[in-house]
Amino acid sequence: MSTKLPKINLDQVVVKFAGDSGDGMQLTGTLFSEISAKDGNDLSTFPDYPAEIRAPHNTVSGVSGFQVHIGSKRILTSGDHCDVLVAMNPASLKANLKWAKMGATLLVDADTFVEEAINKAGYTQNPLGDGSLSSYSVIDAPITSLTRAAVLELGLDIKTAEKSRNMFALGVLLNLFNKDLQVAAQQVEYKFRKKPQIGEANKKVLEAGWIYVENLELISSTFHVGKASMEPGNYRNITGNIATAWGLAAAAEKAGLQLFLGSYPITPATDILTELASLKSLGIKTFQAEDEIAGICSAIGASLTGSLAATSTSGPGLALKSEAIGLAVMTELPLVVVDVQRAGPSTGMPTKSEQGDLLQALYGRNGESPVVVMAASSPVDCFYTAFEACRIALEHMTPVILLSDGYIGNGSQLMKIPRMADLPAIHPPFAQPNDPSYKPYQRDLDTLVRKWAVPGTEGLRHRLGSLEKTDAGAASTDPENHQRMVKLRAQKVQKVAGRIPELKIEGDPNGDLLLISWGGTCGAVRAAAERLHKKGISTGHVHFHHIMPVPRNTAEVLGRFKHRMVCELNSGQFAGYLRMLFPGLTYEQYNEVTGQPFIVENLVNSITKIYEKL
Amino acid sequence: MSTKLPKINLDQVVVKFAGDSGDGMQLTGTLFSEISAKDGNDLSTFPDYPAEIRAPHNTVSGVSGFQVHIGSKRILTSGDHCDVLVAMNPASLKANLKWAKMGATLLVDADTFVEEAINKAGYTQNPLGDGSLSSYSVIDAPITSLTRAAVLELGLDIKTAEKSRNMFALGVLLNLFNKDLQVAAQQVEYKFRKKPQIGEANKKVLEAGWIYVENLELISSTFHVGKASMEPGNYRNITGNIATAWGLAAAAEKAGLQLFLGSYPITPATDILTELASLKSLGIKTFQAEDEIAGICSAIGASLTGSLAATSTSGPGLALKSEAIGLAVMTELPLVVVDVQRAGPSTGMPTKSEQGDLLQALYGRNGESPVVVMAASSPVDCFYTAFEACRIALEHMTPVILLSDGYIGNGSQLMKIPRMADLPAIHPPFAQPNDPSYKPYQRDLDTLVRKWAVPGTEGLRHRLGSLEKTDAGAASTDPENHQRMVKLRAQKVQKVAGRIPELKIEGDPNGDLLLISWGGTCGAVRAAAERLHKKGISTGHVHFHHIMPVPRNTAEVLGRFKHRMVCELNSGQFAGYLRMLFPGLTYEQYNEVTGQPFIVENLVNSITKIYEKL
Amino acid sequence: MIEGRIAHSDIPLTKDEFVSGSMVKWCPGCGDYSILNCLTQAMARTGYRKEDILLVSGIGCSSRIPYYVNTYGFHSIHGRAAAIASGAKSANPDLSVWMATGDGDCAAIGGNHFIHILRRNVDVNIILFNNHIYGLTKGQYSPTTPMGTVTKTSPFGTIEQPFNPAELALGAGATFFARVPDNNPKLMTDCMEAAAAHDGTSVVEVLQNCMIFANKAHYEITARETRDDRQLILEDGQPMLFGKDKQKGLRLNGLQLEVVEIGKDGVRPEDILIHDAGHEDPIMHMMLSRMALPDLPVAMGIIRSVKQDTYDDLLEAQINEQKSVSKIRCMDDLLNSGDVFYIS
Amino acid sequence: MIEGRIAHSDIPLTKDEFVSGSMVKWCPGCGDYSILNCLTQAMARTGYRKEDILLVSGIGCSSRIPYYVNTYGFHSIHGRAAAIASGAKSANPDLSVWMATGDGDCAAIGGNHFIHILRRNVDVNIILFNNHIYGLTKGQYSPTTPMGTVTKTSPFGTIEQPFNPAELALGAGATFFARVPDNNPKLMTDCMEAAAAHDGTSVVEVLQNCMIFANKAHYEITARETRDDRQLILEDGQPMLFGKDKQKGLRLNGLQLEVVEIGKDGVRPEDILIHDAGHEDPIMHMMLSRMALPDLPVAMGIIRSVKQDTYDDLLEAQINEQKSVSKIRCMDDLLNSGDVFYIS
Ligand SMILES: Cc1ncc(C[n+]2csc(CCOP(=O)(O)OP(=O)(O)O)c2C)c(N)n1
Ligand SMILES: Cc1ncc(C[n+]2csc(CCOP(=O)(O)OP(=O)(O)O)c2C)c(N)n1
Ligand code: SF4
Ligand code: SF4
Ligand SMILES: [Mg+2]
Ligand SMILES: [Mg+2]
Repeated sequence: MSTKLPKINLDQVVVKFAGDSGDGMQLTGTLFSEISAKDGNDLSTFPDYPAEIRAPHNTVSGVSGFQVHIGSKRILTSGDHCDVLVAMNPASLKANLKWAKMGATLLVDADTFVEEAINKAGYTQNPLGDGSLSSYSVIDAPITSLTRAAVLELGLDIKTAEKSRNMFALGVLLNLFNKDLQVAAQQVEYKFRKKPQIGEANKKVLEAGWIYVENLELISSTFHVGKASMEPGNYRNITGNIATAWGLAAAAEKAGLQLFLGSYPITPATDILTELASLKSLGIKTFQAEDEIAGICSAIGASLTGSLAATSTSGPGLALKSEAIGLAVMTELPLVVVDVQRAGPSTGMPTKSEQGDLLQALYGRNGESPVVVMAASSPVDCFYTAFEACRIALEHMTPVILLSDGYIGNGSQLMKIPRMADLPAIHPPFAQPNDPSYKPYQRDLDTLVRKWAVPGTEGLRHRLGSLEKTDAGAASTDPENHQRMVKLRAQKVQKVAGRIPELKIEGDPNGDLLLISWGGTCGAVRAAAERLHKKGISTGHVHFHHIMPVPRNTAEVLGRFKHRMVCELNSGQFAGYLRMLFPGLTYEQYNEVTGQPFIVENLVNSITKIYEKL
Repeated sequence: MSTKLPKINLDQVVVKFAGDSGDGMQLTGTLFSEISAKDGNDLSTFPDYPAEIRAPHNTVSGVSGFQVHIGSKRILTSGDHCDVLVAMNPASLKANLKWAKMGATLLVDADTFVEEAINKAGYTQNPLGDGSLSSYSVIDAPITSLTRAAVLELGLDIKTAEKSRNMFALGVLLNLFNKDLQVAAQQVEYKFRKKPQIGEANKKVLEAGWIYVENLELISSTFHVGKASMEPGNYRNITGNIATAWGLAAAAEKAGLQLFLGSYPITPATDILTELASLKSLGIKTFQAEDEIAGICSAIGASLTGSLAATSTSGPGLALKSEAIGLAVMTELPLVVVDVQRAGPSTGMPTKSEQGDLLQALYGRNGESPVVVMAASSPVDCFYTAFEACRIALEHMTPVILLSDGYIGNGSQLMKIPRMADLPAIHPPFAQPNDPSYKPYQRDLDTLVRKWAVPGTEGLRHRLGSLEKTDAGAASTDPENHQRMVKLRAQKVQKVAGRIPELKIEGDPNGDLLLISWGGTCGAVRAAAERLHKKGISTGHVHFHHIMPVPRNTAEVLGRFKHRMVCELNSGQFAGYLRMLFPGLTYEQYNEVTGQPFIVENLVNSITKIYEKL
Repeated sequence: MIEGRIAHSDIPLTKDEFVSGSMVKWCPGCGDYSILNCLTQAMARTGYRKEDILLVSGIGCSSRIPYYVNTYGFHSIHGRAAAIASGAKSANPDLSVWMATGDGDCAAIGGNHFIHILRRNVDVNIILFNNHIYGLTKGQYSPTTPMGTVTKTSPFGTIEQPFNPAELALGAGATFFARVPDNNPKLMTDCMEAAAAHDGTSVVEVLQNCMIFANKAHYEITARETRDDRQLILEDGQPMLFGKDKQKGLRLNGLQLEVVEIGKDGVRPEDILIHDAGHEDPIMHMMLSRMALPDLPVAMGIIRSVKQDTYDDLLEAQINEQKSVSKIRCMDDLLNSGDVFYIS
Repeated sequence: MIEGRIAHSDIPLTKDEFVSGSMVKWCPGCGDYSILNCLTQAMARTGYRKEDILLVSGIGCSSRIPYYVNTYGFHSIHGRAAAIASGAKSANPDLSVWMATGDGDCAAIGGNHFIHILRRNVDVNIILFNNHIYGLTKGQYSPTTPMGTVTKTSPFGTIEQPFNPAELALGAGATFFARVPDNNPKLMTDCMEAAAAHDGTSVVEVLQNCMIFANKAHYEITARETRDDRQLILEDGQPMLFGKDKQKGLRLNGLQLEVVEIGKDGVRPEDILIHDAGHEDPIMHMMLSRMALPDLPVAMGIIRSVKQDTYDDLLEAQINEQKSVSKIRCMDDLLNSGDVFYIS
């Protein structure tokens, strides 16, 4: 159909969908991603929505956004500025135009640019008419009326009809990007399989949008993003939170244990609980506790009694769990604590992302209270990091704090579907029934790990507790015993370094500048490193999945470069931590605390500036 | 009376009283301290008792101890090893002999060395008879029988009679140290003023102990500890916890505010609550909350509504308060959080002391959540540090975490009684009623402090909250606003550095070795520095009262020395913190995590060893 | 509370003056709007100066209400409003302290503070927005969600018995409890006004509709067409009658409440139980709290309102007593009290 | 609970086998000794293998009990035992899970977990050591300390109404509640045994004496000389009689319980109320819970014991149901479910 328009080939494109909270932008974005994925693009997504459920209609604060970055090359981030902006009302345009590239294509619903909405958005005049958009390529489609027209024959009420406006926008975009309408229609049908009538309407509107492009004289060309060269295999689009949930579930299956999640809902971590609550057929138990403390305590109870136990939360919840994490440290029980970080302090900005909980994870407990700390680097990596966190918790009998964040938790990526058989085995150190020499705190000489004697095991009755203990498990205030136990707990955690992978430098292996990142900023910092390198600064990039302990070769890797620059979405927590661990070196910092992910372009420019002054 | 025996002059003496939990050792030690104080000695005390209320009779785990260090010179610590050990039963001897100096005087109750008790204490034979105490000077008095005899005429039942055995020991010691019996008798009378009959019995036994020495041929000499040269004035003996309570109360009076303490009992912090609960006549309100979270939240409510608000706890409680401290950070309300540290992690060893909560105090919250952190250095210093914490909290509109510990909280010292008129004034930044330009987060340009508009103030109605806010107090997710606010909150805390005193080096002002301490170890580290200096290592000592922010001249002071040695009762938290703040320097560490205070001798020996290898 | 402790406004205030003018950010059709309306009305009726009112809330859709009310406000952290309000009122009894909370905020994470404020009887007026769901976090079940309900976190139905907030409150020693539907503004405002007048902790539970995540959760009770037969609106000292023509009423049968119809089976008006909200023994209030469809109508209005000393008053009294009897009147007194000695 | 879910010992067990032999560290004369005695006895009577019993506690003097009991034990952190026990039992229903807690541990810091475990009805047996004081921290008042009591933190008397644990529990939906004095080991052991047999959360409140900090707190009720007249020992299905010769009994007067004497004023044995612990409606149980001296005797024994599905059973059932209906049976199924596409 669309053959009459010339096709422009692009290796990557960023599309942002923006509308009122009720406009269905999250669904539209998700569909666009999925259809692109099926078309062979690599991708990364970033939903960005307000804290209110239905923030006030037509206001800037009520705008909900969903950004998709697709490409025929490997996609590292959800993209900086967008090539195409869909704005379903004036407020969406107002809020997002600053994110559109010069010359970007803007698709707007012209029907919504009425005086009231224009004023509410904070415009003094209609931006569609005042020439202010002249440097963009604007498609001002009367989306609302065309949507109504498209479903007229179905006899829906106006409200229901208008709910499918988003499909019109999707239809336009799919045509613009030369995507297959058939695949799209199936996808829509699938999404609405439980409400076939609504599904029908949505399909009709989708087609109307598609056709609109066909007839449009405004558009001079369409775009084509080629297939990314990806390892062949089965793929799916997955968000970080779902991946985390599945990683936990996969570890339980591998370890032959029941998964137990004790949790209390909190944005942006709730999806982990929601997902696992739906997986009862895998024997997974979720316990929606009365608060975060009960969330972790129920998990400790489950761990005590032989489950793979986890608890999921965000920053304020991690604060509440601090005391109980200490209990798991003292009793040396396996436990995974997932913190999907959000912008703080305090309640802060719940729907915005940040890396502000690092030091809390490391030190937010009374006394000398070491735990393993890890961080996931991308939506897909959440699966593998969660799996690994469980493996370490179980095999090393220790609480593990797994840091994710709102950006990767809600964002999505294509995941090559792993086979369970290919994942590593997990062997918890269970004690043997009736072992006459069993002592609760006797340790493996090598790993310093104690044995797990689950209640029900014959002949191993014992008592654990939060008081300092001797090897035999008796409460003790003996000074030497305490000193020894403090050391052993710390060493046990340090010993984990022996089994984790070494750091791998990407880019220049010993150049002038080493960019250092941890957690969800991996993609952006890697992209920045690549661009800096292209700009002529010999740059390497190293990313920390493991924060406590750090990989064995850390000192060596850090020492190879002339300068080290730690890039974080906080005020410099990891940089400070590295100074504590490896005090011999100097560290530059690049920090943003805006609640937004890094913009690669800003990273490159800012780092260049700092670098030039070194 | 005791003139017939020769007097040996000593400039300092350490006495340890040890007995069963029910033997009244805490009282005996306190009385001995008070009588010595009245006699002009400087002193420092250290109660060391088991976690159980009445731990099992005659067992080592049930021994309760109280150590007193008195001197004619300035007393910096409660002493290392003791010159005189009082052991009321075999278990006390067993548990404490290791703390007695070679040649020390041992006073034991011979009546208690019966087979059952000897075995229960873990001895295989009677230590009084097997020659194992030959290098000590043993006074094996039949204390129990002599006590009974002394009160025979009063017609008390045996149990009550025996309860005053401790007074016999006290009488012996007072004579040994040439203290005035009259003063002692008055002091005893005062303590038992509400139970005159018991008081009478105690006085009689006290005298019996005193007389026992007169008739004793075993003793060849008595000791005399001269008057310490102290600034003349009124003095009292005070524990750190009472001093903390009074410091808070004094600040409230100075600021013209009501003091409100929201708290939940926890060892070793409870005394602060207990003391303030008794001071209702000063208009002080205490709220014994249902838990630590309610403790701090009630205080935040009180702060919001115009009180000087505080909350007191120990490590596990501080963990529970983390989330709410973040609320005080975000709303920028004045609040003092007292953490009387104890040995962790988790419940740990509740009656033992440690400095393990430093990093928790600094970083134990979600997001970028800066607060002022201070630490008291001695029982008396608790008064001044608590006062100063309040002054900073009120004048800088910020939560302040004040770290104390079980050692200084329960320990006592002589305090020269201050005059309220001599304490600095406190001026909270109250907003003016009906100020038309009032905005909740508008700041003083210099200090970055916002104004305090207490509900009830006319014309300043506004809403505070835990969400990120604009200057005007509106919730906002604007990226630039968030970045600005994160910075401002951090800078506001840093600005406190402008008003706190500079670091003062004791000893060598720029020698080879700088000993660094913070918190309750000040005395021990100072004493160690003095001894090291005498041993020929040019040593300075610097003590941090202020931890966040650190004093302005910190970098300069640290840089003056060739080597820096951070001495802490934890695994190196402050050392790590200094590496973060001043990465250009190297730091040696000396750490103990035993639940016990530093032994000056160990400090000196260990530091010497480390130093020699540098 | 000592009469006149909280200052009254010189001029009568209107509801509109209590509206802050901030943009209201609830979903269209949310039951919270009606609560905001009634609350500002009730505050106006108290006659207190706007400056002397403090509205504390936790976190949740409901807890956003302080932004919309033109008094002092504090939007705190999740679950802790009762502890903060307890501190605020105890510290500063010259304020009229109100608290807004959701069913999650109050009965899940805030459950402990809720039962303890009731036990202590601190003079705080609690408005409990009970929508049977976690709204702000997008639809997980709460401790008041009925057994079996499908929500985001209970895809196969919940397996937990819900709390009945009234029962829980009475079990904790509540001195004032009222229940109102969100679509009866007159009753809601009256109850809020009574809550403000009550000395001690008062709870007004509003059956609030969350359009988005638990739409019609209370529909069976609150639907306009049937509500006359399904709600019993309590009036102190009046017989407990309901139904369109107030022909149905409650009678005690042993320890069981039963519905009777006046004129039927010989039932006379004087057989109907009289509501006594001020009765100290809470047993009847407990029975009223527990009434549930289909056998019994749901009790609305003030279920219990009994006099009992408040924590804040007792605290002040103890302080005044100590001030009058103690010799320690200032810090210098304290510092120099007890065992002091002169060293020269 | 599914019959036979928890394994029984092949040989009969004795109380002594349940004593761990660790040195007991309570004060001489503490009421806790008697509780330890009865608990080990009751555990022996359940017939469960020692290995299959887990005793979880919080922090407090009372919470030290796991060290002294020869089963699996967990001495956790202050106030959280109920949450830990909930997790333990839900995760592993093959265990017999017990919990020991003090009045501070349970009703102060642990209050929220306490009401929530009751609401959910997780099959855990709770022994509540109620000594009206914080023992381990040396004598501060607790949420059950009577109004006006002088303690370390209330030097002028407390100004807080205490909780009545039974009322609080019933308000939260408790399915089993018993109350016993610490000096009636037979009754205590029987109640503990019944608690273990009960499916769901059971609470046995022991009026325990703290010799040191609240000596004789329950003396008025428990003193041997007067206890016959001051305690009503409930027996299911039996008339509620008390007094030395069981001549006194309870009668209902309207909604009020009153004491009558058989033979006096024409009172006949059949006028006395019959105790029905299994009655679903908790109103009479609430009335019994509230009985207090001097007008009424204090109710002892099992006040309430009603059948209701347990959380742990419902959870297992939901899992079994899903296992039988869902197509997702392992992780490979899940990973390959839904929207999967092949990229070549
Ligand atoms: C410590 C903490 N835990 C969890 C959350 C997430 N959270 C915010 S509101 C809420 C529940 C809201 O439900 P409810 O109190 O019923 O209020 P509603 O939104 O329904 O009015 C939750 C779980 C949080 N903000 N803080
Ligand atoms: C988080 C925390 N807060 C406070 C404490 C201190 N604490 C230990 S036990 C206890 C109360 C004990 O009272 P109760 O539960 O009645 O037990 P009892 O000792 O009377 O048996 C308190 C406040 C603690 N260990 N942990
Ligand atoms: S989500 Fe529900 S409770 Fe929240 S504002 Fe919307 S309708 Fe109201
Ligand atoms: S303090 Fe009281 S409760 Fe604790 S062991 Fe002693 S007597 Fe028992
Ligand atoms: Mg709700
Ligand atoms: Mg107790």
